[in-house]
Amino acid sequence: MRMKLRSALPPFVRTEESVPAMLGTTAFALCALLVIPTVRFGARPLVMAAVSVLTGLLCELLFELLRGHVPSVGEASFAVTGLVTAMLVPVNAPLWLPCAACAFGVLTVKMPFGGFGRSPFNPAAAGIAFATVCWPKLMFSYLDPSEPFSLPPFADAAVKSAQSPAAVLKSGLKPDILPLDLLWGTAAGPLGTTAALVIGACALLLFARRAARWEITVCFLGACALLAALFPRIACSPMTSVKYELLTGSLLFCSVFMVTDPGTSPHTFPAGCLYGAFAGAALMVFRHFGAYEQGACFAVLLANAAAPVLEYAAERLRGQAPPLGAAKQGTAYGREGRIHES
Amino acid sequence: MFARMLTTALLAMTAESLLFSGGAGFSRVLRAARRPRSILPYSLFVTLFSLGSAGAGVLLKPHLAGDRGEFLRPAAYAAAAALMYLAAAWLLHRFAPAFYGRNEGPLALSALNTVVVAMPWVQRIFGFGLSQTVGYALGTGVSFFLASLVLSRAGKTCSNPDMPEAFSGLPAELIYVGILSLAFTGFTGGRVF
Amino acid sequence: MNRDRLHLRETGAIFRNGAFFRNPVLVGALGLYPAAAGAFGLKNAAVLALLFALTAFPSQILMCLFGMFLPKWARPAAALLATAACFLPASAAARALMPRTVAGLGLTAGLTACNSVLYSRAAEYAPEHILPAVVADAAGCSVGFAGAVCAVASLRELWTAGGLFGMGSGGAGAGGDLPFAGFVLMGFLAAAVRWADIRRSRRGVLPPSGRAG
Amino acid sequence: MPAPGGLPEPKSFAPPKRPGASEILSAALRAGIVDELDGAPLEGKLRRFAERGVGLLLACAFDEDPYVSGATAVLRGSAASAASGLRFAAKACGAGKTAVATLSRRETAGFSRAVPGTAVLVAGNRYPARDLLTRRLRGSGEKPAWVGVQACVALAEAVKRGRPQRETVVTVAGDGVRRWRNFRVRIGTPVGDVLKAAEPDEAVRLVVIGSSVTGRTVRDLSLPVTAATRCVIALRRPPAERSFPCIGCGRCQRACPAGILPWLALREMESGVPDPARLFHVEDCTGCGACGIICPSGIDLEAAVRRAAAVRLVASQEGGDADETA
Repeated sequence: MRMKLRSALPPFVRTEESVPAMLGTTAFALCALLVIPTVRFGARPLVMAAVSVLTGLLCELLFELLRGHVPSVGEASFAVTGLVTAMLVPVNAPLWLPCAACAFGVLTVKMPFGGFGRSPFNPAAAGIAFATVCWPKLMFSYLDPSEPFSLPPFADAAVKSAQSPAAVLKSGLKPDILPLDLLWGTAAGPLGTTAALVIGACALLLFARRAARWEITVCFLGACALLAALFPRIACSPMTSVKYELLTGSLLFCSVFMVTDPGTSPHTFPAGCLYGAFAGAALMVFRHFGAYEQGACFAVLLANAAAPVLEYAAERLRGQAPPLGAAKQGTAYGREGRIHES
Repeated sequence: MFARMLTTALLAMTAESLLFSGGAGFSRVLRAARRPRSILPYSLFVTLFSLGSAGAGVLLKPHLAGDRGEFLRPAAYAAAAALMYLAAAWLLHRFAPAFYGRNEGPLALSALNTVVVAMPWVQRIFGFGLSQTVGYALGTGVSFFLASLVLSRAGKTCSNPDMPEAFSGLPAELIYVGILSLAFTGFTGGRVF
Repeated sequence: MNRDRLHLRETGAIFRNGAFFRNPVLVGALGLYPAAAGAFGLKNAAVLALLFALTAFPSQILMCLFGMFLPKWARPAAALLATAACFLPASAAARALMPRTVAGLGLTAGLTACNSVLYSRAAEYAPEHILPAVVADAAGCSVGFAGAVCAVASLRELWTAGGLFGMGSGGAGAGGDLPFAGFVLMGFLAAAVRWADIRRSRRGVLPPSGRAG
Repeated sequence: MPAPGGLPEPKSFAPPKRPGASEILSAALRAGIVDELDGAPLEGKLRRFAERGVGLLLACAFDEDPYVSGATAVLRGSAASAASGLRFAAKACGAGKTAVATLSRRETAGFSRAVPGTAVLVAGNRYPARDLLTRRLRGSGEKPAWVGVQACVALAEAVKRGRPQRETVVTVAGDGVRRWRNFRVRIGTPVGDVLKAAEPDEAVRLVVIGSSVTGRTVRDLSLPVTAATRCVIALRRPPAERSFPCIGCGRCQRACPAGILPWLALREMESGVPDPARLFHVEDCTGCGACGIICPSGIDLEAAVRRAAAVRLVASQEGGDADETA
């Protein structure tokens, strides 16, 4: 037997599912969201998603090159970032807008912190927030869905723009569309966030494949619904307010695809519940007092920043973590820890 | 009375968080975040000194009107803070030397900090009553505490083995703060407080 | 003569450290507020740098000469008073030079009176060191502060206005004048400084001047 | 499988007339029985059990790690002697109850048909089945202890007929061999011969013995098979070396049989200044390696937990000293 044997470390069996597989599930769900816009507007949504994903890939490779590493695709999280970014811009926005947002997210938020799983903020959320702050007009001028319109896939088109229901709510008026009609994705809004039913189906898929955690989404929506019922923005019954608030804007989309991002959300169950509720409350606060019609990305960023503190708070509630003052002991034993690590 | 105090506290907290996101007194917040133990005394000092400096601002305001006042105001506030610090440090140094020895740095820096934070605030609020002053001080302390808490937890993610060596530590923290202030920009929409 | 040359070499090292390798803003994380909130145009940055330099030299020298006579617990107050006092002529000069920019800066200009770089140097560094070192350090800090602030400001102005010194016409987008842009840019500049510092230590010239705090 | 020449034939001895505890122990000693679960001599193990006091003695008649099926085959082949050997072992260590833990209900049914009247437990095939079952039993107030089923069979042979342990069942598997099967192998046979009997192909790069999860690789195929060599696994290539940062999916936490939060231990250790108070029960890690298998990022979580346990130990010692001094 001429076998060149090598040695390796256990374990010698591994689970089939890997990080790329989980991200692939998410990316698949996001692509499912592209169907309805493609049917309605032609190939432009596909082009938008493609260019934004491509930008993410190029930015990642560029950063790796500057870092002196061999550029590698890694776990391909840029695909999810790019797709989410593309979903949150209007379909009639210029093509460079999602690219700029995705580039900001990858270059500023993701790579400097060491990539997916290390970055404390959701890159897509940061990119969209950046685009919102820099080009608010472009971000909030939506194509009027009333007349059928087929956009050119590449060129920028001058279109008749309409106010989205979220903007109408922000201005304190009642949208002229029934809440149930918001389910089918025919209202004006960001590219991938209007079809509530499809988003729900994607949510079920993600929860079933354990690519997202249900408790975060549930607590997020619960907090939003509660606040919407208690403090309606428009003069209507609490139920109507809840319907409008949950179905307008990018709330549902963020509750499924951005808040549940495993890299930036707390790991334990109670902390996840706290985190979801916090994010939902922050979102409603942004809707009431915020400056822009879409506050979801800012709320996600705030929640990401609060996540470690919430985790710590959850531990304190269960009486596991030491009080704040005891941090010194940790450093004292920390030297031992370094010895054991080295 | 108490309600007004609380409302002012809330107002101050939001304003402070915007200010921190805008960078005011940020060096001090970072300092506090580096050593989690010092967060509590730090916030305490900040509260007390804010109380003092707000009072000073109320007292000095009428004398510092007009262009000359505009010119003199920063120096006047700084001087007031310096005097307050002098008093506090002397008292502590005299009567509680151990406590003073433990919290020397925070004391001085928080005195400095309150000037930075107080000035814009006092500029805008006219006619501070006592309750509002107290509320403002409480709000400042609480928001300082929250900001330091968030940043102290953020420190762990800002230096990890996977990130580029050049970014670990302060650069990553600066970017972190930048994104945080971007999030707060969602409230103000392009205007700094 | 020989000793003087030695002094010069030391002061050169101190100056380099203050200006670059231990840049008060980018490595020391001090005086972040003006850099983040004020420096969104090259004019503002120039005014800030001018104010800083004009306040730095007299206050540092003052504290260097008289600081050691004070007890330790009183020094911070003295430093604060010194900077506040030295700030007045500086702001007068700045107002004489570019009145409109100073007025536009408003608050941020005034806060130079209690800039934490000046304060910490005046309270901790100046009283402990000899005059040439203190002067060199003040110069280094001024240059370092000016460099950081101007770099951040010019990048932001290029983003918002597309040109420098207010000559731009229409930049890439809004938002460059917001604090977050300042912080993010400072983060990248700090990373650049750290990178250079690491390179230097790799070449074995000096141990890296370490992280701040 | 035929034994290679040159292996000395161990000589048998007179079986004890009345098998009492001491006779069983001496028989186990003379037969040189080694438990395949941990490679420890059975006699010493039973003595330790007797000192510790064991309520329920379990015969491990299933293979928790993938690729391996030897114990199940043994149970099917010689159920009766396994049961009697378990009874002997229980008598030797004074365990009140005995039970045979099997892989599935089918195995249980077959076993009860062969040997009626023996308590049987179903362990299931979710790794790590043994630790999970132990935890469940402890939860229900039992004091369980494990012996391997092959050791039971060998013990029965030794006590009844005075035969020494001379054979063991080895599973040969992996993508590098054509015929996956269990061989009854003379102890001492070179690993290479066992592998050859299963017709390996040239592309084999990795030969693992002991276990597919916690085993070790061998490069020298002339190593002898021992009683603890439960399997010989030939792989074409090492397991994929993916390593990404932890993304916090929480799978390790669900997989851990000891209720540890491996991701938290990893993060605390990476932070350089681990806080012992946040390393929740890392000290009861059983070393099963389930967290490392399940981790989608391919992180060696077991090592992190081990380091964390060391830190925790030091911390508790220092804390104890502090209490003494205070």
